[in-house]
Amino acid sequence: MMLLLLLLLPVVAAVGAYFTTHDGARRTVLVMSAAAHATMVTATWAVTPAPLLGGWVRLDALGQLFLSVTSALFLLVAIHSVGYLQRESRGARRDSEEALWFANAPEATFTTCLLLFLAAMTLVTVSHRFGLLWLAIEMTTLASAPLIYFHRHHRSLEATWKYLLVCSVGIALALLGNFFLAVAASNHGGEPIPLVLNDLIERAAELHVPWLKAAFLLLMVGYGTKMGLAPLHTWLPDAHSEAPSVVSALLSGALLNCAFLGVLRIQQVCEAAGQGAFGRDVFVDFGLLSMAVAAVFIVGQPDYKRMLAYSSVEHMGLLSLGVGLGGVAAFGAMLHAVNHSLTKAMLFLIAGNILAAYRTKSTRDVRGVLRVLPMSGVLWVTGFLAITGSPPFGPFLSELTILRGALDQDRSVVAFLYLTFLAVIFVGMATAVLRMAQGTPATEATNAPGGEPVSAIVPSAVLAAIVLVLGLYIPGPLRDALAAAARTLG
Amino acid sequence: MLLLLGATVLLVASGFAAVTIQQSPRWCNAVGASGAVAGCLLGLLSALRALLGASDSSLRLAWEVPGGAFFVQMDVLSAFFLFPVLGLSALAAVYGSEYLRHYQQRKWLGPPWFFFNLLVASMVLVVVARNGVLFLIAWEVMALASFFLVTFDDESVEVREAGWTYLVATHVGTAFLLAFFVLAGRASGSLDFDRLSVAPTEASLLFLLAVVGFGTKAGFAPFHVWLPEAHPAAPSHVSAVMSGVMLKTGIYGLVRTLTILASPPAWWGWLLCGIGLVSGIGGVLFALAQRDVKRMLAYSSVENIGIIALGLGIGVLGVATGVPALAVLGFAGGLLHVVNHAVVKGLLFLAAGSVAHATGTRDIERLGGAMKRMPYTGAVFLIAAIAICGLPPLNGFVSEWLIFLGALHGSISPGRSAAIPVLAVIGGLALIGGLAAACFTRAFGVVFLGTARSDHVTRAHEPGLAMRLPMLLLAAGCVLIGSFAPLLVGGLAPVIASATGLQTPQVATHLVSATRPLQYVVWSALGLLVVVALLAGLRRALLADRRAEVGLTWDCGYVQPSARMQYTASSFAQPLMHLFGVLLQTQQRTVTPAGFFPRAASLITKTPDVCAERLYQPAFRGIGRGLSSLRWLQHGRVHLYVLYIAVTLLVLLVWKLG
Amino acid sequence: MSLAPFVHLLLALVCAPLLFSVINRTKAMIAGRDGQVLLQPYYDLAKLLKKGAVYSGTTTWVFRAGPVVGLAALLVATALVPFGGRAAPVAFAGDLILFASLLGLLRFFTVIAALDTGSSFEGMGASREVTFSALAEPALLLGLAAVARQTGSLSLSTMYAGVDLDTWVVAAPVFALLAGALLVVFLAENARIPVDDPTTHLELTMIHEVMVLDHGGPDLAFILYASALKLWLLGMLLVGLVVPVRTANPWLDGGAATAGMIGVAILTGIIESCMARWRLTRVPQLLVAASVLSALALALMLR
Amino acid sequence: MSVWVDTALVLLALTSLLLVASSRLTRCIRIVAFQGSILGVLTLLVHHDELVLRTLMLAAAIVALKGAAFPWLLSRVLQDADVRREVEPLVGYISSLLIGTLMLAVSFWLSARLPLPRPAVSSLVVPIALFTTLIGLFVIVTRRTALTQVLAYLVLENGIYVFGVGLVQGTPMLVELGVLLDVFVAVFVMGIAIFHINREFDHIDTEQLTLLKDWAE
Repeated sequence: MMLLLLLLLPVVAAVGAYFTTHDGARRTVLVMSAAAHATMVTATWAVTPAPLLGGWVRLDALGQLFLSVTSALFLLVAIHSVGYLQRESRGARRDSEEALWFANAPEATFTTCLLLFLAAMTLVTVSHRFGLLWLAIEMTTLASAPLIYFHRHHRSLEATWKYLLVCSVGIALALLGNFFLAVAASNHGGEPIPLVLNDLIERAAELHVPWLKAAFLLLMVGYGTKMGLAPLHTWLPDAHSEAPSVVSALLSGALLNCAFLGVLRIQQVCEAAGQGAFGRDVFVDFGLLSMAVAAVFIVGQPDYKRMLAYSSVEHMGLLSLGVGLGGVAAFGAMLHAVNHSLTKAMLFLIAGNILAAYRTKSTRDVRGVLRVLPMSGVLWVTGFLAITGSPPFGPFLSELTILRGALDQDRSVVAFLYLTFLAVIFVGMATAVLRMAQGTPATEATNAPGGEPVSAIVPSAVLAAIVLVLGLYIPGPLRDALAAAARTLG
Repeated sequence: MLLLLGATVLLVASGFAAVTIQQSPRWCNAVGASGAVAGCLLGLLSALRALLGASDSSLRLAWEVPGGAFFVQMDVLSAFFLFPVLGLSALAAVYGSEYLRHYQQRKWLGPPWFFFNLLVASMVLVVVARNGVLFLIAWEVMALASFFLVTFDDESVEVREAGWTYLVATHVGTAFLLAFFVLAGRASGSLDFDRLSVAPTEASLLFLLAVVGFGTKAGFAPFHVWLPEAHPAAPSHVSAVMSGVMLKTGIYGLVRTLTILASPPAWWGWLLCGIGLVSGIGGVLFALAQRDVKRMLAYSSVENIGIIALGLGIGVLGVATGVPALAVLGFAGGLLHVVNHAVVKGLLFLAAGSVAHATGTRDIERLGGAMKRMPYTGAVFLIAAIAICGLPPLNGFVSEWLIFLGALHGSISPGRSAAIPVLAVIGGLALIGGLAAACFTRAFGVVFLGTARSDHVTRAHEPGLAMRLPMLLLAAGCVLIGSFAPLLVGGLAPVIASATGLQTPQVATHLVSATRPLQYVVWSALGLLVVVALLAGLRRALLADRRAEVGLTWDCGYVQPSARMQYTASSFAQPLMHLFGVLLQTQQRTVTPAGFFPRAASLITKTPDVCAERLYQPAFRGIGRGLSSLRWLQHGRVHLYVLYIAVTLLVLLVWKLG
Repeated sequence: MSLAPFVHLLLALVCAPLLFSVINRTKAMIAGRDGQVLLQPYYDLAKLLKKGAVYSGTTTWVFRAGPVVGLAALLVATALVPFGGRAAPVAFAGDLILFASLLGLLRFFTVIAALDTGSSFEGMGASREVTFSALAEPALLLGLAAVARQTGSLSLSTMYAGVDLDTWVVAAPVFALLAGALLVVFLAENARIPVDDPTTHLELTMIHEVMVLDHGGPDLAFILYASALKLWLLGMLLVGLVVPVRTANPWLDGGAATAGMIGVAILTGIIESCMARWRLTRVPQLLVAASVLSALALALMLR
Repeated sequence: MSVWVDTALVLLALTSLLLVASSRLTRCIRIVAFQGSILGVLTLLVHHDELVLRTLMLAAAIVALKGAAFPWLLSRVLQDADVRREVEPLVGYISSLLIGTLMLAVSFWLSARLPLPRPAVSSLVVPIALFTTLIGLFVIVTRRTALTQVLAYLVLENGIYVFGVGLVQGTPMLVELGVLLDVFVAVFVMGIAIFHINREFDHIDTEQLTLLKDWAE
């Protein structure tokens, strides 16, 4: 029942928002529904909701983890976006990069899609039927595409197109993967196993291994595209750099996780079928490759939103590496998924503030953020330190745990590459971020409209606080949830 | 233990308080400084109790982070390192309370105080932490806090670049420490120090990791490149703390590592001696080449870290070859030099700071004659200079003497494996001593003596009491440590025991072989002072009823000597620069006078750090170039992106299923 | 505690200046002149002590402190040096380091006193002084370390007590090398030819002399006396090595040492009269060579 | 019956090859439409034994969507976008054909590597399905206009669908319809996107959609 509510609430709200004409009312709807969603999600920690549709829709540890992160992020982003939408004046506006005029998409559409996006992501986290999972992930694509095209100019359009095409192809492959899985499930006569996670795990022994492997690879590539693993990440920097910062925050913080969840599900089946090692190798390969590619593009990256996007590629690689190493590292990966979502979302929100004040995305033209926007500047530096895994912030612990996982298994080469990539990326980001934060601003580039509105600071500050706390203390329930999630990955 | 934790909390709290009330600079200053001082005093109290009681008090709480446990312990080693850390920090805080006041028009004073107190607190935690995760967190907080202090003046490009260098260096060093702790904790699955278990096959690897990781912080050559950048950039009281004690946390880490990795092979000692020689000689030579006084001091820190490394190296050799005398004397010298360098270098940075702050320049070629304007600062600088050159009767001499004595013990010990490096140490230490004398006569002479080379000095004035008092106290410290050396060295016994793994009584017996001669040293030092007094009296008596005229400096008959005719610092150092040109790679630009009516001739020399120029910058450039050569991957053609997907899929299918 | 050790102390304090005139007489003799009277240095000192003083307006108390501290350092050092094989009044393990450092202290103060005048000549001299002494330091200490290893003890007194004929027979080559090294150190540290020419009158070529240009009266007297003592002490280190007379009879040993001291002075005179000052750029080679000699001696011992 | 199934499958393969070889956009659209209707027929043929309402509905839906709706939508876009009606491939027609045949071989090889756990209605299902999928990918990669890419995406979908229809029994109705719906929405959104692209750039040549990149030639 609760799950049904969780799923329906955003949809209803979306419909409502679409037909609301008054801005204030619409924004209230947005925040209210987000808050309601969040409260319900919190409630699920107290009472585990009953499954729906005969087990197609249920909430397990993994799903609950990702659902909670998504919901919390969405609430904060919603709050932030209220201020954002107020700042985004209607009608024709000047583009910051090229001298062209453009309009924004109608706010109603934006809000509606935002809420539908939430609904789709919720569905992803709770669906245990593979077909349903696929539907949900495809829906996230379709719901988020209009969000990326919020600023109606050709760059965002190009980004949207690439996003659509690349992700659709990936998702299509994932569909093929689902069919392969079905074939694998219809082994030697008898009644084919229904494609529901628990059934598959129970009767994993009966699965037909070659088809299972093929299915795994297809799903890996398919959902991996959505997740942003190199070399399938190509849509990611474009979309993140052109979308409004609130959307980028959601894409990086929530959407990528959902795709990751899709991959984890099939890995769970592989584990159950005794093919865990096969899957883990693929995970490790993708992980290292993603970190390497991210390093290539982060060093000397002239556009700070793209830099953050590539950092997301890096961290998706980290997650996949952690899962691939298994054991302690799997726990680390789960923890890191949480840490990365919170930190990256915060960074994108702050990037939005900086962009609003300086009207440029070039790291070379932004100077002295700490002077022009003190709060944002502090949060910007904090976020940078957190995302690069400096103590005392959460990512440090998770990255340390993943390293322990690597060395526990004597994968010294992996550990070496891992540390090297982290160091290179740190240098790259440090160069850009410090250059932006410190120094004295160039005179003309500092029109902070009304300084720093509260709604633009509070969400990021909250996120920063959470990340800091997670670096010093991991609450018991969370730890149990993480452990449970890691256990399902063997 | 709780007392110490209370001190830490107090430090952090006062830091926060300083930020919250930064609207009024006076109160911000007062709260920050007094909080720092109070915290340091509390901490010193508990350290003192630990050192006198010599009973390890520890505290172990469960901590809900993977691999982490809040496990802190105060043993003699920690207590020993806490003394310089807290003492110098307190004095620096007092100094800073006046020093920072001159920024209050331009800047918020909250952040510097917050980060300063955070820095002190994290150093305390580093020294007492007994769990890998806790240690690493404290370690990195220390690095970050000091980074933000270094970039306090972030308006200037140099400071920003210095900060960048520092941040990158320390972060890379930490990466090595990550590997170190994880490897050490792998067997037992716990990162608590008392459960780190080391397989003999891995010991050497771990040692190398530790040398790089901790050496980067301590400033071992060739990992020292951040040091001459960062220390001049920071405000002077921060430079004093960074150079005086923050580097020493690296030494502490190394010593702690040695206690964890028992039974070192001899080549560890050789390695440490080698590093010590390179750092020592290289450091002092580069110091000799600098024009920026604080940069010069930073390089001199590299030199002294090298001396400490020599001491530790001899000690490790002693442990490895089973010559207790060697081990005891080496560690005694090294550890005592940790304290001495903290006092002396702290004093030097404070003095240099007040000069720079009074004259507005750090370029020694523009200074001169400051003695007349700033007698106190000049006097303490002279004391510090004598001490840091390891000359009697001050503290610097004692520690270098100990290391020398250890080396001599090694040289007369029958074995050969110990003798060879030890003799290298003797020669190297002698050379370092001579060069250091050159370096600091130059610094003191050119800055404080002669006549002013620019009107920077003529405007100079002695700083206020809050800045003068710490300097005087530190100067007193130089004298006191020098005079009570036998007592102190005797007191080191438990510390050395914990560092070498020998038994305390055994250590004590061997220490006697150092303390008894030390008494002679002290007596002769006292005798020296008496003789000085007598001679001074004699001289006064002789000149009592005679004419003492004041004239011009003898100038070979030249009538009007001007300040610009004085010997410059560069020309003073030139012969040595020339001798060691191969190491220094000094770059020179000369415009020689030519023709019958020559234009203004000029000579510009500059000695950038060789490691930075020849090692790191090329490496970084290479990496950058290599990475950017792969950027075509993201060419923007969407259909090729789809091709990536297809190819990946096919490759995987063929590779994994084929 | 017998009075014997103080004999040498007294002897050094009294006879040190004599060495100057010995050297001068030797040079004069070789040059076919009959040089100054033997007591000339004492007359000079007395005269200087009677004089008043002229100070440059540039100088501070550092300038006045220079000679005092320097002389004090040397007086203390005198108490550390054995008389031939005879123990010094103050002897303890590692006193050789104290000895070297006391010389360092003297140098330190001479140099800063010179810099205090702000004269370019004195700066030049100071620069040369620190350069050469930095190179001489390793030679001295390595040499002494070699003696220490040979005799297996760490105090100047016991070390030199151990240098007797038997040891010579065993380690003749080692001691020969060391003697060479110590001789170079002796010449360099005392600003003698071929490193420095005390009798030159051209500031540009001086090292030690130019540093004390501005000192006069009692200060100069202190300085002269200090340099005389320095000559004696370093000479005694050399003598203790090359005159291995170690009998039970103190008078015999003492006599031998004194004779050796005079011999060293004469040798210096001979060197000075048959050599010219080297170009300053070549001096370092000489000093490095000395260090090499010491190191070589050590290598021979480690063999 | 399997004869008819085979014929349908072969027809499918042929249409794919035809698509690769054909130069005019309108023609391409028609081909894809034809392919869609074949798919509908195929659905019937496969489930011939239990010709229940469910199957009929599904087949009808497929024909309606893939055979009618999409082509109509796309030709609408084509009319609005006054682009040249040529495909302008990056790889020539002949070589495309050759590559196509190569892919046919590859897909047969792959299907040989994957022994079916239970016999399918036809041995051709897997190879043809894979082949169609590959062709879809190939066309996306080698054709320039956004329109052709959408068409190719449809072909890709068709291939996958063939696979599903041919092998997978007992897929719940909900899922199948959901899939269809999803594809529909996807194509619809893409159509809109193309419409916007055309309005912004006056062309739908994705070769020129390369402003966002990290590499300056």
